Amino acid sequence: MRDRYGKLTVVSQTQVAKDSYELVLEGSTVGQMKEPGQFLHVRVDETEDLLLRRPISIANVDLAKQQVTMIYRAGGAGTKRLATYETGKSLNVMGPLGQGFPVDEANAGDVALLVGGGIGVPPLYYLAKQLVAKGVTVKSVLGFASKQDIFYEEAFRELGDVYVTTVDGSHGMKGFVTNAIDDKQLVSDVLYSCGPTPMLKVLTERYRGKRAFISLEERMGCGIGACFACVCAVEKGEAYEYRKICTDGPVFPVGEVVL
Amino acid sequence: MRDRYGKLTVVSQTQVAKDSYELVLEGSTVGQMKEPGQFLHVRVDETEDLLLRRPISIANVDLAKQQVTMIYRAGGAGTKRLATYETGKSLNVMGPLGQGFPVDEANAGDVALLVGGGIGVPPLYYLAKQLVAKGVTVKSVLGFASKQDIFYEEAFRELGDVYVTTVDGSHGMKGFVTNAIDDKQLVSDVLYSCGPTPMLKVLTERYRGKRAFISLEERMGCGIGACFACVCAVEKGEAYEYRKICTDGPVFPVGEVVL
Amino acid sequence: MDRLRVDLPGLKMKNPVMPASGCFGFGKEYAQFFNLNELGAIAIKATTPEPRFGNPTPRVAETKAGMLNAIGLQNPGLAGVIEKELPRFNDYDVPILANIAGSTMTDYIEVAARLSTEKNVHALELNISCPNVKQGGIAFGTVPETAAELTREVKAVSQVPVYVKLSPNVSDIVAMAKAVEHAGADGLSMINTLLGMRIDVKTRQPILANTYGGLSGPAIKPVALRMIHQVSQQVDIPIIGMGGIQSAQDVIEFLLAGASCVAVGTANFVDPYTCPTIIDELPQWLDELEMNTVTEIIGGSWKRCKTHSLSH
Amino acid sequence: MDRLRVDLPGLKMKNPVMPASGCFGFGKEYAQFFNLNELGAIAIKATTPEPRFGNPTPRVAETKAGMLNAIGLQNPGLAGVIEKELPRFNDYDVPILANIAGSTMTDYIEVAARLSTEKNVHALELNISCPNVKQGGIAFGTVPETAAELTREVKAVSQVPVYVKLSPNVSDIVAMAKAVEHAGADGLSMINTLLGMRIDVKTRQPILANTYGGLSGPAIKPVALRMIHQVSQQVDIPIIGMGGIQSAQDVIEFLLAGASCVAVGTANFVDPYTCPTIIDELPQWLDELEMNTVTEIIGGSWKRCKTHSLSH
Ligand SMILES: Cc1cc2nc3c(=O)[nH]c(=O)nc-3n(C[C@H](O)[C@H](O)[C@H](O)COP(=O)(O)OP(=O)(O)OC[C@H]3O[C@@H](n4cnc5c(N)ncnc54)[C@H](O)[C@@H]3O)c2cc1C
Ligand SMILES: Cc1cc2nc3c(=O)[nH]c(=O)nc-3n(C[C@H](O)[C@H](O)[C@H](O)COP(=O)(O)OP(=O)(O)OC[C@H]3O[C@@H](n4cnc5c(N)ncnc54)[C@H](O)[C@@H]3O)c2cc1C
Ligand SMILES: Cc1cc2nc3c(=O)[nH]c(=O)nc-3n(C[C@H](O)[C@H](O)[C@H](O)COP(=O)(O)O)c2cc1C
Ligand SMILES: Cc1cc2nc3c(=O)[nH]c(=O)nc-3n(C[C@H](O)[C@H](O)[C@H](O)COP(=O)(O)O)c2cc1C
Ligand code: FES
Ligand code: FES
Repeated sequence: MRDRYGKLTVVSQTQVAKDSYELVLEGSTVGQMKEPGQFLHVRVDETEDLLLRRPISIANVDLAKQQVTMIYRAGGAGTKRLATYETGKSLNVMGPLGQGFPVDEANAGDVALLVGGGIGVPPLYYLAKQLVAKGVTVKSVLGFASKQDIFYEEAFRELGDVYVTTVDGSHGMKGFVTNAIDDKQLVSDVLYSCGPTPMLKVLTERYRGKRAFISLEERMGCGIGACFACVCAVEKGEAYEYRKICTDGPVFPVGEVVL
Repeated sequence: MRDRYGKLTVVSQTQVAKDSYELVLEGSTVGQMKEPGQFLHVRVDETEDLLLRRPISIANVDLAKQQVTMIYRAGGAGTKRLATYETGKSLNVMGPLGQGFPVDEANAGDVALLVGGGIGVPPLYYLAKQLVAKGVTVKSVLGFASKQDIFYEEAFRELGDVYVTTVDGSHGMKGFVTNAIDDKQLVSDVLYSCGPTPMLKVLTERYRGKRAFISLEERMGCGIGACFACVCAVEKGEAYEYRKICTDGPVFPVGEVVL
Repeated sequence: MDRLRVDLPGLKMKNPVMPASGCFGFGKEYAQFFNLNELGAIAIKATTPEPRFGNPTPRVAETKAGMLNAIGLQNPGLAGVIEKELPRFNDYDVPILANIAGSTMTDYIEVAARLSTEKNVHALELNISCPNVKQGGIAFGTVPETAAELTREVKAVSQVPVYVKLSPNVSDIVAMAKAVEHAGADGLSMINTLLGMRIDVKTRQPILANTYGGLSGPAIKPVALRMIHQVSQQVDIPIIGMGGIQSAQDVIEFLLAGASCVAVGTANFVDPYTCPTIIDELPQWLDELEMNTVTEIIGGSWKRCKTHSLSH
Repeated sequence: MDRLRVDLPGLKMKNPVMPASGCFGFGKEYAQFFNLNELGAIAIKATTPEPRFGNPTPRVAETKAGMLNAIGLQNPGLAGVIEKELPRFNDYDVPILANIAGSTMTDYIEVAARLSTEKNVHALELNISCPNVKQGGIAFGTVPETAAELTREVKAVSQVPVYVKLSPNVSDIVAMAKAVEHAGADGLSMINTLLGMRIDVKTRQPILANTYGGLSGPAIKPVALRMIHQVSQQVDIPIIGMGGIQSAQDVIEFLLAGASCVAVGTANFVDPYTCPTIIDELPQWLDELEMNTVTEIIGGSWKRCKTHSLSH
């Protein structure tokens, strides 16, 4: 893990939607960031004011430039602090951590459906790039609350069909991602998803037993499996069986763990 | 007090000695900073990491430019934080606070002896300027630990005779300020002093009953007289009699309070 | 601004925010910054029968997100407070909560009897929990029976409602709260400071001359919230909540935990405008929470259904 | 590096720094970052007789300069620890302090009897103070007589020295410490977490699924120092000090307060290299303090004269 811990330098910080920022960082640990769906555990504050690290997904990587992109919503105290980091500042980052989306599960020629909700959209971008690179057809369904929350629509469109939904109908289709899947009758060989738990629950019911993978969120302490903050129960396991989202996840096959 | 509270902007931050910095700030509250020996209560951290304000003396003021200078030693966590403030940043400052050195007590033609020890030297500079402006002859005795700790020697020299002492003899006379006073047989009509308590104790014994004024230090909470953190006892007063260093001081006539 | 109003025994508050005892002197210092009438109430510094000098200095030390204090109840004494401090409030229209302390039960009774007859005193706050006073204080604060007895004695002589300020340095805060409620307390103030210390690694000695001091500020907020949450579900008297409050959002958290109003201590030192700023921001918070009045929020983290008025 | 050595019952430590129980799992995660042999000792996660799932999530929340946790003693159970976790330490030369917990006295005795016979267990740490376990734990932790009885029973079956981990959520920490010392404890660990809570103002509900959780991190350091300062002057057994330690300077403060060695908890999450960094920096601190060995510092804030070895 020594090669997954260190300082990264801020290359750019760009607001990409209301309260949402794209942060590009550069440094040697980026060399390890090959798997989409993994996350970084970010120290947002060098003092003890905000003590805990924040888990943020890898949204994109440029291995040649040793640059990684995160997209995050500045909602609470820590992400708001993160939004103040300017070009040139250095940021203490642990990662890549966890098990990402299994790119292997999609074969060249397969259709992969990527379903993202809000701030669950970012990790799907790096995934889409890798899938397209190996000849998988990517269709993306991206759900946001409102027009002002949308980011990366064009970026995804360069990689395949994109269906955007907004809860208030201010852009794209009005409704939820599942409405778009139904409406457009989107069929696929494999599903990858990240987003709010209610969305993942619906997808779990629909895709149970299929090739389908979801990425979960939970509040974390250590981020590396030592503190047991982030566990979830195993579906149909013994009462004490569990998975750690930080090390066994955040991506799990649909149906493996209890949502 | 509304006119003594607000944001000041950093004009410059300059290292003037080992661990010592000169910080120039600009803003409208500087208009109130007319009395030498008063202090500013500085919020060194906008977060809650370092909660308490730091009291720092006014070292110089340019009323025309609305600029105030502080000189401080970056010793602990807060002053080290302060040393990271760069030009253009704004700093939350309360002040001027407290009762400064009584310039009135020296008349044109008088000789005023200014005795400063270490980080007690800064407030004497603004005092020296005001005294010289009204025709008082200023002699300054400035004591430091070592050569590398000395600052503002030349600045004082422009205002009158200067005698520097260092404990290790690396510059000026070896020894303490009192050694210089004895050696040079410095006589004066009025004494003003600021520095470590042992030094002030010796001066108190020597100048008791004379026109002599000393500036005290104590850990503070509120800085405005509300919390009773900074009290000292009154010499020969009732057991419960006290003075607050933040509002009744920091400057007191020699012999008024117990050191 | 009736949305912010909170009516508590003796304290008809325009809004739920008061400065905490010991952190606001007797008001005159902060009156230089803003009009004290903006406040919901004012808790003034502890009064003891005789003038007290308090502890030797240093009396404060900084800790992460907090501070320690060991002032030692310095105050001008009962006569001094009545003659010099209380008359200042003649010009204001803001309820005063007079904090009282002492070394013996007789001390408390003496101060309570006299101070509660003052027209500028609307309620008493029994400081049974000051961790910085060597004798007295601490014992009252950690033994339910003694606290109850003190409450009963003070209630017997007081002309105004009595709030008991609880110490957090106890194994069972609910037992303490119930004991003083049973003894007739009209309300509770919680929490006082946690007992702590710092050591100067250079001198190798405690930073505070008193060795130990009371920990206050954001560091103790989670402990305060927990205790208020526990106690408010078990008593029928209102709670003045405090411990690390810095912002309007903190106030909401305390009200949700079960406090009926709040006191702001340490934050005044960081920003003298903390109280008025919070008061200004509260209506906006009510809007965001889709609440009409402050009283609807009280206990919202544990109440089943919204209550429309404060029953106690 | 003999300057850093500390010899405590069962724990021959190369240096006075160990990770705290529950904050380091069973070591394997941090072994990815540095060689565990660098540590003075390792306190492993609490073991209960049966595997436990623990509390529902969210299990952690952030507070100013601190965090709350309500893990709920999740662990693989006695058999799991013995079969899967302990053998990993075969490859290391570092003493293991095995934290044990349970809901009943029988639980503790069962785990103590069995775990203390394992070659990779050098001492036991009785967690009588976990604030997150609804039944059991807390009662042991706040009543001196019960804590003493538990200590006695565990001592009777344990093959290795027994440290009792005290809860800070008590009125009289000295009484607790003396009770367990009298009952035969070989050492004390202090402090465990303070019971606290946070409320999410948007959902109006407690952030932790368990409502309350244990407060750890820099916020609690002053409380830990105070308790260690009080207790170390009153007992003759060594104290493993913990609560908010982040740096070598913090370690010095704890040793001066009276701890014989320290444990680092929450700081591991902030910086996984906290322990080795502190260990690296300690010799420099000894130089600055003009001290030869770590043991000279112990209790330095209250001892009259320098002691050259640890008498207890
Ligand atoms: C594996 C993983 C990947 C994530 N990827 C992204 C991403 O790419 N972009 C993005 O915007 N967000 C992402 N999140 C959510 C992100 O971690 C939270 O939004 C963030 O931690 C909130 O911090 P804050 O400072 O805004 O809030 P605060 O309320 O100040 O946070 C307080 C504490 O709670 C934790 N916390 C609060 N909300 C969440 C949450 N929803 N999930 C986990 N921890 C939380 C914080 O980490 C912190 O420890 C991801 C979460 C996980 C677990
Ligand atoms: C009226 C007055 C004027 C002062 N003027 C100057 C000046 O011009 N230049 C200068 O360098 N210093 C001055 N000092 C001392 C200065 O306040 C302290 O050096 C500074 O507060 C230390 O803060 P820190 O962050 O370095 O230390 P920390 O140890 O992090 O401070 C922790 C807490 O202790 C307080 N504290 C620590 N040491 C002192 C001290 N010696 N005096 C008062 N409070 C202390 C801090 O204010 C803070 O609240 C003055 C003090 C007073 C009372
Ligand atoms: C400097 C200082 C002095 C205090 N003096 C008193 C006092 O005289 N009486 C009292 O009941 N509480 C006193 N307190 C406790 C506060 O009223 C309050 O309960 C505590 O500080 C927690 O609130 P805070 O975190 O907002 O400061 C004092 C606190 C501080 C910081
Ligand atoms: C996530 C977490 C889990 C913990 N689990 C245990 C435990 O299983 N047994 C125990 O005795 N203490 C446990 N503790 C308490 C720590 O060992 C330590 O006493 C406390 O956190 C104070 O130290 P710190 O401030 O350095 O974290 C836990 C603490 C945390 C933060
Ligand atoms: S965050 Fe610590 S185990 Fe997952
Ligand atoms: S610092 Fe508060 S009274 Fe002086």
